[in-house]
Amino acid sequence: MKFGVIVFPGSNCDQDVYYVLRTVLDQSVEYIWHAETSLKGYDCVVLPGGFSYGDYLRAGAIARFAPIMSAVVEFAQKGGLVLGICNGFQILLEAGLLPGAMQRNNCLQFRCQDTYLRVENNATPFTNRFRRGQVIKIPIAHNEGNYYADPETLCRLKERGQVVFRYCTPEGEITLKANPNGSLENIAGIINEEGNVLGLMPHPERCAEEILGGTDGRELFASIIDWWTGRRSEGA
Amino acid sequence: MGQRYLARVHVTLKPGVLDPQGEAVKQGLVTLGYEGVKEVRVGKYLEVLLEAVDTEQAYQQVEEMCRRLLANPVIEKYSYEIAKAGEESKV
Amino acid sequence: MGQRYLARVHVTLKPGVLDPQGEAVKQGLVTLGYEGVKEVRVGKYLEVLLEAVDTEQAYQQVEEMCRRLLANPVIEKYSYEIAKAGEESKV
Amino acid sequence: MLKKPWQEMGLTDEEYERIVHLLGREPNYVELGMFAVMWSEHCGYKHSRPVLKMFPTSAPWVLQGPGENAGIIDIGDGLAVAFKIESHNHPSAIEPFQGAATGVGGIVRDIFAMGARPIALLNSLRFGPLDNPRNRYLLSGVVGGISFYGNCIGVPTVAGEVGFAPCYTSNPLVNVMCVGLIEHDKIQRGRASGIGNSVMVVGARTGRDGIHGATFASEELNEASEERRPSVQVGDPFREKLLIEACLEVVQEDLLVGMQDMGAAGITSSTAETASRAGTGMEIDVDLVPRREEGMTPYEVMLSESQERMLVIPKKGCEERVKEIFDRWGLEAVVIGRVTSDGVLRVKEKGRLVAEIPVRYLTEECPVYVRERRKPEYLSELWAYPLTELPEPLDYGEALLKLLSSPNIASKEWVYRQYDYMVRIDTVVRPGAADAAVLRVKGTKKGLAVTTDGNSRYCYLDPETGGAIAVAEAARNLSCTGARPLGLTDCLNFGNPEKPEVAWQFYHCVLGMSRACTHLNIPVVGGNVSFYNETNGEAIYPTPVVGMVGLLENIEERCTAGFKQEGDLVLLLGE
Ligand SMILES: Nc1ncnc2c1ncn2[C@@H]1O[C@H](COP(=O)(O)OP(=O)(O)O)[C@@H](O)[C@H]1O
Repeated sequence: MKFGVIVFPGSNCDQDVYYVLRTVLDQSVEYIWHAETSLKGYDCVVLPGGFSYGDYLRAGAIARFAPIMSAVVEFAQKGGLVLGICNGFQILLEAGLLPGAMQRNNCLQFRCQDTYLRVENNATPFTNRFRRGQVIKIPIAHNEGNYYADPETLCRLKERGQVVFRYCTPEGEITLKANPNGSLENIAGIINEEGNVLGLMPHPERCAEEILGGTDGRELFASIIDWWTGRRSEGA
Repeated sequence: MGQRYLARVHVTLKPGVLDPQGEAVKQGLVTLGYEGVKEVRVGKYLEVLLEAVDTEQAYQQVEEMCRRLLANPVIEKYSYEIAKAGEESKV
Repeated sequence: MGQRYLARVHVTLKPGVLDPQGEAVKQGLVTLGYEGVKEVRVGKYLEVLLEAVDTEQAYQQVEEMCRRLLANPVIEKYSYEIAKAGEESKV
Repeated sequence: MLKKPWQEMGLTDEEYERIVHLLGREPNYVELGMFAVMWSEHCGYKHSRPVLKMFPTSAPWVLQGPGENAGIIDIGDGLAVAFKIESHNHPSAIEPFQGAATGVGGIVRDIFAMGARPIALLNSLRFGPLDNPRNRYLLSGVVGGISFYGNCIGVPTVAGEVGFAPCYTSNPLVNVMCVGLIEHDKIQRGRASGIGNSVMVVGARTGRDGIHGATFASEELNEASEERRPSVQVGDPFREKLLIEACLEVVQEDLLVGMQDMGAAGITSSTAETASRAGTGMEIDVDLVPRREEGMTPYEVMLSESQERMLVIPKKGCEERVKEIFDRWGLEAVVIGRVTSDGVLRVKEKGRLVAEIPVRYLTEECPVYVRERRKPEYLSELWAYPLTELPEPLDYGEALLKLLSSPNIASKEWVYRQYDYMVRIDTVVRPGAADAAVLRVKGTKKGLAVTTDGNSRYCYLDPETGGAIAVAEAARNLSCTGARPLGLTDCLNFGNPEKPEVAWQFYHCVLGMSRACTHLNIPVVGGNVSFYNETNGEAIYPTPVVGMVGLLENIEERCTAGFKQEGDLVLLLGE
């Protein structure tokens, strides 16, 4: 399986995702420059965290028009796996590949901390290694992670199991206190209707090794690999 | 080519969308002693200086820019005025 | 108490002060094909709804608010218009 | 009485005489401006140089001592660490958010100017008490600015300290340290060697930012400083991020003979310093410098402190490749002149010579002052204080709670949770987990421990002992994580050095630090001096801040603070 990590001007977690995929998970992975126009040969594309175009105007607003984004849209429409982490999630929202919008954290400050997440949907290519309802620990680091969607959109998201992660207490309760940024219904990550595009604010690449204090993030990447391998053997 | 125009664009949150920043500014003002302040909403104000063949094209382009980039239609609305550069009445 | 007023405040960077955000938006617009865009400056737009005994007090308070909190006088300048709430001409 | 032009620029009458004597003529306005910034304390260290000589600066593992953009120490395996600390106190007092942000930008450029990849940021902050709203505003602005800039460029802010005392009310301190990682054979130097080589500016365009920022940093603050406010610059971390990547790519391809950041005094200092280190001269044409604003004079171009710019001297024939790389990152790279053999810095505009100064005059001929030193009066009184007569607390529990609730001691989480301390996925010991942060070095078993420390109350009470304590505390913080301290960078924040009492404090602090360094065998490889931290004649406490880097040969042997398990034995070491 082959991964691609898109490098936008201002991406700053591109090397981290690359390291985890290559060194920790021993996968084939390449950087994809934002000015490229094709994703031929890739099986999963990651939009990494960072501050693409400085997050100026709105996070992700300018990056969504990078030449590579047309290819990402097409890739997603054809069923390719797309993972947007933090700024990558924001770009996917701006590009319309996922519904809703991001606002500034309600504390109006950047927040860097560990968060607990409840896995609400494990029937996705990105979460099949988790149990439904499992509580995992993945850190966040962002200024604009306050997810918003209008009531109808929210309703649809819930009906179709598109809410994949919610911020929770270590015990798995969804409380106001466990919500680090004011996000609607503690939403931390969502998937598209077709189930091949995931966006989440927490950084799984930051907890993929024991030495960094946890490996829950590794399981997310491992899920993708398992899913891919499984699909391939089914097809074979 | 063409004429220079100055577009003044206002991007504000849609009614009903929470505005944490506006809320914080309001709190700040009340704390400073301005108890008469009832509500504050914070938006963006952009000045775009552009060249266009005529007024019509300028309007059309600015409308497009707002829709495509300057505002996020999920949470924001926009409005603008356009004047020939140099002729705009200074606020 | 008093009357309700709506103040619309524009806070913009002083001329000569670097505006990285405006620069990035300009580049973004040019990349989108709006080659006529010559310059973009990004500022803030605030709507402050306040109660005051009369127009004069409203003006005086808004002037003060701008100076003390809404604008950072080191790098920004401000301007405002005030109208009786409900009477302001909608942009 | 009207001030003379050189006085306006911060030069004394004697210094002006010296310039006339050196040049053998009166300097023109551009030249005068260039002298003023180069001979400011900020660039010229005219009040501190002789004292700084006391620091021990060598050890077998030192690859680069003081004098370059940053010091470098060897950590084995062909790897080295570049680090430096710098102050941005005065700009932050005027505009805390942008002042602190551009402080981060400046120190990061110092690190990648050496060719090193910035891997960590630290900061040491001082404010007045938090019951004053202005101090709260300064604190939140400074922390916000560091968060804004550091997070955006993707360099984790992994450690630091925050302290509060009344003396910092009008003089907050913002000291920022950056640590970078580099392979030995990639180390760059700020040298303009190779006669005929091109000289390029890369990065942001030049605007009218911060003209006279360097002299501004070397003055006391007073009401009139408010008027100088436009000299505060705005940072563009997005551009800095691109600049880091482009510069490191150019280094990887081995295209340069020299590189230097443009900090204080912009083009003037970067051209003069690179030429001075190589013993060459330079000819530059201000018309070629990309501008952000129209109608800038040669004076403004030469003195502008616009951020996110670097000076690079490519190898012959590599100009086009350098341009290509910068272009790919969306940045400009423009040839503005060339290296010459005669040791003179020549500045041209429209073919006309607008400045012509032997480089040496700007750098080496900067006057050095050894001021009178006098022990401050307050000390005899304090030293005579009968400590034994202090009453015992009535309730120790209450006293403990009171201590813990002091902002000086209380948790600093509200600061560091605004910093991205995890990006680059190397932060193995995070802020809050120990008194030093530990970073792994990918691809090795090694770890780096980093810390900043200083205690100005001790230095106020006894500068020499206080200085020694700062060094010892930093070393202890490192060794508690399991690291061996390898090198030190310092930021010396003091009042007006022209006052004998301040000169005395300064001398004794440095003496104490030097003794501790010698004793512990920790070389000083770089640092920064910030004088004139005074408002209306009131100086801050003497505040030397120590930044230290240590090495863990095996990161698995690291240790964090805090009890691990019930039943574990607790021992007290030391006296
Ligand atoms: N300005 C700061 N930036 C980043 N981290 C900080 C800052 N201030 C304090 N910290 C972190 O908070 C923790 C506690 O700091 P502090 O209370 O100063 O401890 P100590 O005085 O015992 O060294 C340390 O991990 C330190 O690195």
